[in-house]
Amino acid sequence: MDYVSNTEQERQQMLKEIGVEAIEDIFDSIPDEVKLNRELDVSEGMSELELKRHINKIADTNISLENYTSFLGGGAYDHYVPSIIDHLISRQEFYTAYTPYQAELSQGTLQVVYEYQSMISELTGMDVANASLLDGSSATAEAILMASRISRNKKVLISSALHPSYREVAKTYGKPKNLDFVEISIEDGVTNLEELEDNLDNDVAAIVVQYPNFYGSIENMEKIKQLKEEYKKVLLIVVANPIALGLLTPPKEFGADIVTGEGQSLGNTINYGGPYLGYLACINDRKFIRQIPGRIAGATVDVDGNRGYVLTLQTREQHIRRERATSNMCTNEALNAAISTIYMATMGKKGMKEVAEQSYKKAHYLADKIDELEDFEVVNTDNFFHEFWVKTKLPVKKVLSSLKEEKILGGIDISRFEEEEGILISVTEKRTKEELDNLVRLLEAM
Amino acid sequence: MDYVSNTEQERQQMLKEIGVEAIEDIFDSIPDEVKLNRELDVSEGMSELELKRHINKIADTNISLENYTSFLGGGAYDHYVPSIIDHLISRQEFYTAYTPYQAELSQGTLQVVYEYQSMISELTGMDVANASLLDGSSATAEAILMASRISRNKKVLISSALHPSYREVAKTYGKPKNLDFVEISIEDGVTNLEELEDNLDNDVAAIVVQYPNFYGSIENMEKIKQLKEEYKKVLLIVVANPIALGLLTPPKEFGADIVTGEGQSLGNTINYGGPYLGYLACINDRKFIRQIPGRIAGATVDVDGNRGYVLTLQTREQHIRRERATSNMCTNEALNAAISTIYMATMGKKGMKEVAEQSYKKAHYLADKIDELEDFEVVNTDNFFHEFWVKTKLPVKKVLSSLKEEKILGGIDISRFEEEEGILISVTEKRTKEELDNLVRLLEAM
Amino acid sequence: MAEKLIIDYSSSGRKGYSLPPLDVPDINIEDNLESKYVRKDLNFPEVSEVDVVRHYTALSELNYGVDSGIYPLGSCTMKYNPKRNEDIARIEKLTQIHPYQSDDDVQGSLQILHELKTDLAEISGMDEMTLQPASGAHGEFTGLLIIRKYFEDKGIEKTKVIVPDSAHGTNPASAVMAGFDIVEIDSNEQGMVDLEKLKEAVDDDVAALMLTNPNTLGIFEKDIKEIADIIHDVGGLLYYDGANLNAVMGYARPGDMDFDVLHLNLHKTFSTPHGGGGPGSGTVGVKEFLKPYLPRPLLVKEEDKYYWDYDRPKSIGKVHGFYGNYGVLIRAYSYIKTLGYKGLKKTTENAVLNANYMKAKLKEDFVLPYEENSLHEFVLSGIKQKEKGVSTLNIAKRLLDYGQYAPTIYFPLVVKEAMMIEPTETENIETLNKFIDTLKIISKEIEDNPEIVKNAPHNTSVRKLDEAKAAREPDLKW
Amino acid sequence: MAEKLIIDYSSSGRKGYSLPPLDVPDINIEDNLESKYVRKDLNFPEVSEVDVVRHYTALSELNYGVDSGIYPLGSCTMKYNPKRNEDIARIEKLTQIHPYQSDDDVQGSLQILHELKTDLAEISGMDEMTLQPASGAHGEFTGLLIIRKYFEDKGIEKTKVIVPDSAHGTNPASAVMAGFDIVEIDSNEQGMVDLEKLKEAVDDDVAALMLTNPNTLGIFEKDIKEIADIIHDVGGLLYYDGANLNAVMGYARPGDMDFDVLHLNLHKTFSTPHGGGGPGSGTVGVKEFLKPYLPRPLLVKEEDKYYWDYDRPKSIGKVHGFYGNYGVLIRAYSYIKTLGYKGLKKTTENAVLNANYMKAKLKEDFVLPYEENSLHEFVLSGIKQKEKGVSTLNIAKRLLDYGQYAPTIYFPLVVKEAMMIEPTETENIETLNKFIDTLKIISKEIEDNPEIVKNAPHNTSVRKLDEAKAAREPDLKW
Ligand SMILES: Cc1ncc(COP(=O)(O)O)c(C=O)c1O
Ligand SMILES: Cc1ncc(COP(=O)(O)O)c(C=O)c1O
Repeated sequence: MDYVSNTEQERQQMLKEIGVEAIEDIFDSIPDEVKLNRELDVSEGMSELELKRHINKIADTNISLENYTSFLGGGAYDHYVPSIIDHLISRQEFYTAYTPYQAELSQGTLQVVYEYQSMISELTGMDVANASLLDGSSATAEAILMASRISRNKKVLISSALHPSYREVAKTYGKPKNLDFVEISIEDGVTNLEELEDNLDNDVAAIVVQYPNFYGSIENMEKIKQLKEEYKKVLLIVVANPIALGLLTPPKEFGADIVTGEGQSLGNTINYGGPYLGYLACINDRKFIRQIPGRIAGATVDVDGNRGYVLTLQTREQHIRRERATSNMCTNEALNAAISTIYMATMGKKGMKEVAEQSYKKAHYLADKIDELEDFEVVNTDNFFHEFWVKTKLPVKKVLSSLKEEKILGGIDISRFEEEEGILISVTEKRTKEELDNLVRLLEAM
Repeated sequence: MDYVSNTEQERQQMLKEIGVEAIEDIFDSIPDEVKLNRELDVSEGMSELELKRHINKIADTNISLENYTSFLGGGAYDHYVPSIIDHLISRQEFYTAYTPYQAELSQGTLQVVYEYQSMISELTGMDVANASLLDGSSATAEAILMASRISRNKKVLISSALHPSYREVAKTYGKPKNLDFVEISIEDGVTNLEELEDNLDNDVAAIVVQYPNFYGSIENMEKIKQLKEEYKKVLLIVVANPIALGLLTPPKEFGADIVTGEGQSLGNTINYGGPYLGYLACINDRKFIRQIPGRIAGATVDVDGNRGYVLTLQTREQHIRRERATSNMCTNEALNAAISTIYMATMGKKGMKEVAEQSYKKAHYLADKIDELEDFEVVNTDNFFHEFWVKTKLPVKKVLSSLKEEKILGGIDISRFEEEEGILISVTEKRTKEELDNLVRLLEAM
Repeated sequence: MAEKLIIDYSSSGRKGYSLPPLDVPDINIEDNLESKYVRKDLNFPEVSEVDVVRHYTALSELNYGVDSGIYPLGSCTMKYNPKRNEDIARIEKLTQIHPYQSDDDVQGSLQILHELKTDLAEISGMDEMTLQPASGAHGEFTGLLIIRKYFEDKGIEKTKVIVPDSAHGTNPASAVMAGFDIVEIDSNEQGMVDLEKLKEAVDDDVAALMLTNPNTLGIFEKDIKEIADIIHDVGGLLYYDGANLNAVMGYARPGDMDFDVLHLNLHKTFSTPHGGGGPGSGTVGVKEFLKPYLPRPLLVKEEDKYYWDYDRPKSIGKVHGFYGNYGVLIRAYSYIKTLGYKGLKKTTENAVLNANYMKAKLKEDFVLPYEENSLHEFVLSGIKQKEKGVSTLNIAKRLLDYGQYAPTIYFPLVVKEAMMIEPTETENIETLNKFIDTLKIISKEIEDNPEIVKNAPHNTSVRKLDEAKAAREPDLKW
Repeated sequence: MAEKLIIDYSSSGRKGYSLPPLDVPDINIEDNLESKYVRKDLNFPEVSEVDVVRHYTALSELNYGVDSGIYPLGSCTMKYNPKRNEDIARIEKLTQIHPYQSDDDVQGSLQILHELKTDLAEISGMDEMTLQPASGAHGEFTGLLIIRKYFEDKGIEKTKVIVPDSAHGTNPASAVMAGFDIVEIDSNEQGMVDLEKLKEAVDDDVAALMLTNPNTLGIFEKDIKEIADIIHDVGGLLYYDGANLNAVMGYARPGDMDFDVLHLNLHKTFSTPHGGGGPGSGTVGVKEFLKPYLPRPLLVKEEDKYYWDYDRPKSIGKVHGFYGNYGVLIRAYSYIKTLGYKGLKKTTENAVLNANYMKAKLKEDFVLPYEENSLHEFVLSGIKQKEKGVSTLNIAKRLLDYGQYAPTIYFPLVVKEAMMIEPTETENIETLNKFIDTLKIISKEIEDNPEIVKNAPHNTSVRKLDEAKAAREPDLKW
């Protein structure tokens, strides 16, 4: 099976027009020494029916959230995704389109990006947002690079309560630029602010904290704001879960200069980690806007004075500025941004709040119950959003594997990141009281 | 949860415009004596998430063809449905549209119907087809009523090898018109043509045979044609499986005046029996065309001379002719007809043939193997298309229930129709050799 | 804009499908099958998958759906079709089941169907329902056959069905198919059944009166109890055409109005998509005494087990090859479960509110032939505009130019130049205002520049189509 | 035609979502959370489900997708996106898995990913692949970090990356992000790497040369082996930008051309949809000696078990939070399994055939700056038309008026008034002819009536947009 339309006869006709005898002739420009003189060692093609059977059979060996109750989070959250989203982004006009190079025939995509930027700005409290980056981790890395360019500094104070993978990606990105990452340790599940203070000086490019942080805790943002404000050049980067911002005060109010993070929780399916989308927003300052990585859509008018949308401020970008671009970003996560746009529009003012509040209340209900159990202790009982850190005297691996036998994915074994121990439990609005009580019952019985 | 857009404030504003105080006031025109003075005894509404969980839980108790191998047919066939069909008919412009009353804003639907009529005509060999009827059984009934109106006769010779449910529906429809159904018995899985001949006279409105018939057999169509031609007024109605017509000679060549049947096999999912679609096609004769039930689309031109499509010959229909209409047909099975249109276009000249041939070959492979088994005998070994009648000394119910334990739906227990005994086994191109061999192995071991 | 026919994309040798290779030993079919049964050729398109996708995508763009905007077809209840219902109707465990699987195999589906019919019976006030009829008209036919069979069973001969002049065309057509003669009665000045005329028309031959309530003018027949008595007094039955149930859910039930038989159009009130003309579902409800006559099989629940009961000796027989339009029924179930009793009532309230709001706003510009309280829909007359030489048809076509669908026109027949408007509850005040404003603009155009309306539509993919030519020179296939 | 913003549909109190009621005991959040952390308000739209559906449906109608027609963007490989791949990427057993489930839980998905990377390695001639990069540029960055790390590990200092002037902007941008200095070299008269200039540019500081082959003019760098030798001789490495792999599948492999590192754009060659600008996938392949430096974790198969290997001390580290754009990878897998080795080769053949056919037909009307054999794409110049005062931008906009998308314009930079045309294999001779004819019509319009071209587009939902104003007075949110 292939997707070639032309028939043999049509091919012959075309070859004649071109003036060659056979298709192979056109490939004559490839020297023999690099020509492949065998068939590719790839399997035979399949009909659609065989393909579906083949893949379904493989897929069936997965254990999936369809029939397992999940308490896994750690940057990928199992929130409810309204039906209409997939119906809308399945319109071919959206999902098969390219980057809107011809704005006049791409107003759909462009307006969606503009709406996305508007809602991300509102949610974070910031003034300007871009059209998306590749994921939360790389967006964090890009934000750090951006901060370093703006402040012309290389030292980055990064909270150890920032997602371990985000820290790793940030370092991968920062290394070629000789960024100097200072990891601020954690205490009781939050960043040690004394240590932060000790390391602060005017050589610091940025402070990077997560809100809520990797362990689910809400940092002392007010204190961070105070610290930051003592040093004019230091930027504050807040990596925020946008769902939490339905309930929590926007980072802007705590002095954030750049807010970034993972947009998955806004309507994107869990999908084993991708495609997700990184969002990035900053304050309204020319120095900042000129340094934003990635695409930005803006409103303008056409020759008749009618409103329309275009990609704008492109002189930051690689296709114009090449080696002087703010980033190499080209393809981003436009369809995921469209998903998040439709999600935010559907949930709206009330729904964004309700999702956050329900997640909060259910998580706290569960944490309180678990904290009462003898063998378990919640590290951050009070100050978490919808994810919390449980320590236990029992072997974590055994706890989680017994739960799996009961069709429960009980949380993340924190030791997988080789820094701390315990279980990271995440609760979204999808979890029912019955599921929470069941988990408590099982833990109690261990 | 509901789908009402207006807010309470908007409702108040509207009430003011109307000039009433409360919504209830508008319902004052309903006399108290018939007003419901309690709430409906229907459950509380559900959010989308609850709904999906609720229904999935119920659905999980079904045994489905997803993981059972099915040899069930009997008018509902498990052919392969190409992916693109659902993508295309899921475009809201198709599936949420009404009957194309405003032709100028419904050219999509209308052209699809025109293409459907064209391909149904070609497939059956007939000259004119309508836009669809409710299903195969009611289409057969409508064809019989149509034949009776044309011939002005009441006697209908109906083959007992016509699907039992179709015969029942035909009688339900025929009774108020005092049609006189004479059932012609079967012999070796085909219609007893001597008996047919004996009953033929000039009072007969129509002969009704199925092609292939309920037992899968291909009737002696040539003989039927000869018999029919001896009586000028007698019409021949052929109820045909359109998939079979990819391989079999079109009924027109055997003298059919009306060809009708079930269109499900053309790309419609099995869906527990509906929605399916009845198709109906006839010869190009004014007397016939004037008597066609249901809608018909036709090509015409607009005021600028450009080609376009409309519903036409509407003076046959209920909304114009009311009690003098050819039928009460209003809503038909337009979306299913669209599915079948896309199916026929996708399969095309070669695919229609290949599906039919593969089904034929696989069915014959299986029948030959089963016929070799000691306890089983195929009634119609040679002359069937893709479905055959197996008799067995073993208790049919036990045979089928043991197969079910092996995740096989082994066929239809013919005794459910209270006429004959045995198993009706259907094989489509989807069944693999492995599945066929496995069935044989299991039957052999019984 | 025009899109050619799929056959015109054909190119010999192109393929749009793929099948697994034949895995049983190949045979020469003509060795088995006499060659006269082997088809010689099939002139079908030969196109690629891309061709098919692009062609039908292009055709879809020539259409207008509910997601495109308001669809105010009176009597058609073109409400929003919830996307979640589409998802649910595609759950494989629900769709991948064969109608001849045993009842044990499909208890889940039978539970859904049983809960659905129980809810529908409660909503309409009936005692039992069949899910078999596949459309409203099919439901009417089924209902009338039940009436016929009932009288036959009782040994009573009845030949006539009374139908008001405002009735939908399917009513008389169905009654004729069920073997009855039609007696049409005129409406009174308020657009309702004229009790005097009804009394005159009624005699012992009357098997049934068919009524929709509110009627096709959107007006509730307030004398319904008296009407029922008149019919019942001569031993006749009352048939309810459920096309307008959206006007009364939670407020009144046909069963309580003494209707004996009814059908419900699930593709109207219960939000299942119209699909460009179908599929629908016209489930039929009856009062207890008519239960024996329902089509077979009937879905029965016994001690938490569901099964199809075929042993129904008095049944009219089957009206559908299987059990009805199952996929449509699943969607209706999903809708009712979503709304619950509160949502159903709110639906009706807002359908009625929206219609009355539009009526209040539009009656200045168009003649409102019946001032009566109307519920979920109302009928305007274009006679004033007709005086300027502009017909209701012209107005309808002009609406298309403004990117909005037109109301039902020239129905009911009792209103000249009728425009029958039913907004449904899923429209909001802005979309209503937009439609109202557009009609007002057109009304103004008729004053100032009637030609632009008379020659409409101008902006559609084709302009006004020649229907006479289509009928005179039928071109029904390529 | 214009569609207002979603916020402009907002009406206080409207709701488009539904959630189950809270089933745990309710608490007052402010009892737990200091009030300074509790958000005071959120100015988000308040709209109904119907509003959302209609709004985004309306927006979609202002867009053009591959199913709308030809999309001849050079370098972008806008081929048909098979619908079956969309279905497969939505199988719940594949999508409803969490990235922190144990490897044991997700052996099925890991098998798919492993088979995919094995196939991609075979197609491109590399020894090992990482699936982590989420776009082409991300792949370039990853590849260059690998090169950097390799030299670091070997203790060799290298600072420069050579990039031809015809290279895509991401090439130099990625190299700079990876900490290198850029040396740009001019192409020769045939549009290929100028060997003399290359030799001049090369020295011991050169870490890598980045090349795409065929290059952005669609021309195969026939001296590739010599180029490789020049680079390898100074200890540098060869980087292959895989954006143009559609030109050579089954005919030649970058690995056999002595490239050491490459990325593949699965959203080009392997048919995954572009989504209006993403998501994509830029999987990176390397030769054996670079394997230790690949991002961690690396997918490994051991005795029929698949697992993520994190224990990779020489790795550059992670470049993605999880494992890459899994949903895109699933689609690419589905595509490769569908085509098989024969289909892949046929794909390339027809992509090349289509491009050469168009080139043959269009070179009469437009200047063809490089006569060389080109493969899957070619670049025309609008300089002749420019003399009449009509720019390539004008021509592009005029194409939109004819309902077709425009080619890539003003790229590569080496061609003045460039139009870079890549039809892909999924177009057929009719759609090619239609596009060719349209360009010929426009070419004629430029002779006869250049104004109509200069003022294009005329038929789109908005006309030519003022980009300068957009940049001068940024309006980036509502
Ligand atoms: C009042 C009324 N009765 C009956 C019908 C017939 O219903 P259906 O189209 O489902 O056959 C309709 C549908 O238009 C109607 O409006
Ligand atoms: C030649 C070339 N290289 C690199 C890229 C960058 O790929 P991506 O957009 O996936 O980042 C592109 C895409 O346009 C390209 O055409």
